Amino acid sequence: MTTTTGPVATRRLILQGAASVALLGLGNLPFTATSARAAANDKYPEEAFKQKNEADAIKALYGKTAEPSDKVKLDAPEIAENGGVVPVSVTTTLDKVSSISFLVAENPYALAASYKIAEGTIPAIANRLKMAKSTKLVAIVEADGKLYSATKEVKVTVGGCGG
Amino acid sequence: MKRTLALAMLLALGLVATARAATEADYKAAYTAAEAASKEAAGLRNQWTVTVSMLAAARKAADSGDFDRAIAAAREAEALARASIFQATSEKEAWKAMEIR
Amino acid sequence: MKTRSALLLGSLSAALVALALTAPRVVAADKVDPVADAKAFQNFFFQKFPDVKHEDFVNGPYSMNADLKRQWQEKEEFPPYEFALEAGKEMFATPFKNGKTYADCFPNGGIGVRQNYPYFDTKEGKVITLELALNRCREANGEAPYSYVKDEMASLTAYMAYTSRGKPMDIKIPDDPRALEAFENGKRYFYTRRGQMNFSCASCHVQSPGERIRAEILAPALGIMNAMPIYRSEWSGMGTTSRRFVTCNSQTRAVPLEPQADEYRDVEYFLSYVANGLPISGPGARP
Amino acid sequence: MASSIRVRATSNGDITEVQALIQHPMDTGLVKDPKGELIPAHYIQQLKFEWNGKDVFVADWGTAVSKDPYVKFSFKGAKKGDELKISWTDNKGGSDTTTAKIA
Repeated sequence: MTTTTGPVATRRLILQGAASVALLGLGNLPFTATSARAAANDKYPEEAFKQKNEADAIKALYGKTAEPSDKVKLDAPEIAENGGVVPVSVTTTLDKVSSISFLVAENPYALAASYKIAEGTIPAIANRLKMAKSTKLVAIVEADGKLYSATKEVKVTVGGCGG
Repeated sequence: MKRTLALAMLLALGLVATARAATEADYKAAYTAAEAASKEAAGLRNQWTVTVSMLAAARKAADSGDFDRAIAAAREAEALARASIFQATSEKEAWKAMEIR
Repeated sequence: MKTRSALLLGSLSAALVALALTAPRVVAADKVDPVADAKAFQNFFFQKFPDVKHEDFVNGPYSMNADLKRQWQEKEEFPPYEFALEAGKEMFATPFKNGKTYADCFPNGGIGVRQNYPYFDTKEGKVITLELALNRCREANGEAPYSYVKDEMASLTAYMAYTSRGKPMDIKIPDDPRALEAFENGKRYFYTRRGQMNFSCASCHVQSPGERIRAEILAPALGIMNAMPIYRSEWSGMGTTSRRFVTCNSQTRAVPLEPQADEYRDVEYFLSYVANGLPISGPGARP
Repeated sequence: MASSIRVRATSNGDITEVQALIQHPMDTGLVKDPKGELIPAHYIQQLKFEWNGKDVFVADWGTAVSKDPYVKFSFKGAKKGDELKISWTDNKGGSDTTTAKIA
């Protein structure tokens, strides 16, 4: 595998990096503008997804802190069969649920996914997330304006005998 | 006196040259031996990935003129190739020990 | 220097021990008897894992660990190989430039026949795997062959496996000395240690199925071919039998052979034959 | 080209269970390709499920959602034969939409 080391590659890398960041930013500007006209809470929580750790992400997303509650059932494997595809699901008996989010503490960016639950939609979600390494997994449920959470430890390592 | 001095100098220069050339020749010898062993292992269809990468490391070190490292790498490659040849020949019969009967 | 001599010493002593062990039995095992081998192979796993249902062995690691099985069942609701399956179905229906399709190359139009592959071709005197037959069909119809380790071949074999799901593996060994030799060659490859790790397929899949190799649970060798091709989360993509053999080799630091090499086709022949009677479960989803 | 969204919506009684699998690389922007260069971030940011003109379910996704993402939820009120509209947009401005009948 020939890697083009030296100044040329690094310059291209920086340019590429800059381009994609600009794109990200640009891509969102009009997006947020258009969606501003749509229902207010439809806005893509850009800021929250940029936060590195879990506490900042929750604050950016909801602006308040959560308290653990056994009414939030978080289901995830004890040892993930593969860090790239970890089946995670949550159900809750709380009512008037308006939002559910999943945060993977040890990931480069803690917030993984956030869902808006409309009136009449059952507060139970299953999805498949990526986990960089063994981590704390947090599910947040916003019910009737208050935040409730459940956490679970998930072990993640690579497989096989290495080669 | 001057003549002997010149002679001594010439000799010393020759020695140094041969010393440097010797390592390149040593490298070539060590590399060909390693390559022969690796070819034999490949012939037995039992080559190891580490033999191949060690041979490449030897070539790379030689290209950059570091013959000491190149010789060490070539010797390591040969040892690995020999081990894989030994594995192939001993497994010709040894596999039966694991067979489910 | 120290590690190398230790390695030589280690393999020397291992060889001596092995030689001592095989000496008495070498005389007994010269005639190749696939039927007895298959019975012994299946009984080994049935006795080692008495509470695993026989047909469950084809689910590999998931037959060995309940937590992993739950993760798998959740994935099976909408499996990641769904796209490969649909691509395979579409490719199967699209005619080649000369108007023919894969259906013209296979018995029963290629539907529900996967359980008979690989088979031994008495004319050519060698094992023909499903992947080899597919590429031969393409070449016979003027199309370029697919790579054995890439997605197109995996999609085709995924669709053909899907059409055979549940049918018992049904591999035949014709009464032909070359077929018996191919079976024996496959068996020898399966049990031979290779690579600097000095592992054979059996070191992992016979001696320690159900145990962890870092994050993964090792699958039992019985029925391991029944789930091919597999979608592996680790590759986040499809993998044919060839890709699995090649990657297993390089993990034990053995230089892989070319896909569809004799040894690979013969070991697939051996492993499929000894799993006769167990259902086809491909395409499979694996860690 | 076949849609990138596979949906299965089944209703029993008043509850409709929806499962969706979407074909998308979901690149995080942190992974290098074999030549050692960073693969730029390319991931679905928002996925909407609309029934009868109303968004019943909106997913905001980050880079930690798996490749070929999958999601399952259920909601009340719909009945067999109703139509469900599903659409996503990603950070590169890509998008796709499809409709599915509730079985």
